[in-house]
Amino acid sequence: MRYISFVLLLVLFWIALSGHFEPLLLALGAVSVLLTAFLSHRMNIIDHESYPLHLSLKFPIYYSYLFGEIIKANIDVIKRILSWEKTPISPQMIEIPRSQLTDLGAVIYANSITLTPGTVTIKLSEDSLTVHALSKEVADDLATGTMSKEITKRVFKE
Amino acid sequence: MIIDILSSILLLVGAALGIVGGIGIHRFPDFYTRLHAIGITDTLSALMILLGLALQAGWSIAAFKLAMIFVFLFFTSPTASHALAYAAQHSGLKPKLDQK
Amino acid sequence: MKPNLILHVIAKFLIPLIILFALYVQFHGDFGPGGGFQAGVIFSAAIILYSLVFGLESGEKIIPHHWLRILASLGVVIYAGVGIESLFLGGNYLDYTILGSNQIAGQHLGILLVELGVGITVAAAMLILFFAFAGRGRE
Amino acid sequence: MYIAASLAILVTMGLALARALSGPTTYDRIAAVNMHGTKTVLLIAVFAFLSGRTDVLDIALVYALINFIGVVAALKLVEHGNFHTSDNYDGDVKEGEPK
Repeated sequence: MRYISFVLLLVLFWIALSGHFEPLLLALGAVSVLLTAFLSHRMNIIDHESYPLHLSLKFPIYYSYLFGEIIKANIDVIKRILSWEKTPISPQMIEIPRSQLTDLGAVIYANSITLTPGTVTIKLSEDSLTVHALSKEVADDLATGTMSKEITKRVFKE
Repeated sequence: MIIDILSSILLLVGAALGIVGGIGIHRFPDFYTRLHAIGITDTLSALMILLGLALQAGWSIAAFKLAMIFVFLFFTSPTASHALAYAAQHSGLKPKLDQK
Repeated sequence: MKPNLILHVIAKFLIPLIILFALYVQFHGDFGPGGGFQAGVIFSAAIILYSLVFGLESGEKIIPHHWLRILASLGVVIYAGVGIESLFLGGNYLDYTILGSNQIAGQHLGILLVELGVGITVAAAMLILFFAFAGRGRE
Repeated sequence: MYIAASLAILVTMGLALARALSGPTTYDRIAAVNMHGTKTVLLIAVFAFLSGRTDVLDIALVYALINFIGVVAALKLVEHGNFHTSDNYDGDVKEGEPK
């Protein structure tokens, strides 16, 4: 089942890239998709983490939220860079609970933290994340765990 | 016409944000804080430039390719930042923290 | 616990797309920038990323070393074979126009095959080079 | 407008290059090169529209991928000094193992 949807995804990717529908190119596309699927199978990299297709409809909901956060965080960091006096930063190193049960959830959480400027995930371990934050406000905001709750609510909850 | 103006604004603001990020990596005091400045150029600046171009492209293969570029940047840039920060911390590079 | 879980998940997501993209570049050489050489490099880059993230031993197992050598020579054979085929058909060396029923079809077929040869050789040679470099000093 | 955007991107690339040259740590340099690469991707994308040849976008796509692989490779080299030391310190490899 997972392989069927994976191959379908590859076919869509090929058609969208190519945009040619001559028989020769379609045949070459089929060969390419099969070769890719074979090599991926050999590498053993098709699983619920790399292509979480059962969640694919939920990602747009989460990422629309994340975009808002990214824009807010960007404006904050831009203000700090362009401020006239000495850059008003107060770097913090904080540890926050991982609070995501699955590995995939933890990766999404860590990458979301890194994507919002002002915070960078330094280390992802079994029960906590080490985060470097640009300012105390950002660090406090992160420690409330709002983002993790949003991930659980928007992606993993049934 | 409106689309042209909108895409010009997006392009120019995006490119300007890139310069802000470039200033940031020179103003911030240490490696870890510079990563935040790089974050600006990787996220909002790239998003605005690609969106501005996509408006010009309309519904075409070019727009799909721009979207793919964005998806790749969206997944690889935080991963690269994280890998950098992890490697730096692992090698013993200490961040300059605020002592208050 | 793996220390680079994020890298693992993202690499698992990216590698199939890189491989498919390499094959797309391989077969669309006559429509846009691309062709055998670039495709070979992108393809080997996917395997190199895999080796970097999951360990060199795992990477070497994907395409066994003797296969890489065979593939590297096979590409040259395809390239030269197309040239000699056109010689046999009464044209010049690598004269594509003679391969098909008409000039255009012949050119398409010839370019496709030659590019395929180049792509296979470049990908295999790149991987042989990478594994030779990366394996230095290993006990 | 494309030209103005290209120039701004070029300025950013220059700033990133200055950081890459001045360091001070190796990680600063790699991060600056990574940023330089991201900007190159955007520059190629803008150039594709400037010249009206949208098939050039393929190159931008390739550059985005190669840039990432380059950073991973450079980090691995800086961290271990070679490519064959495994990152799995506890030897816990399950997924990703070839069959």
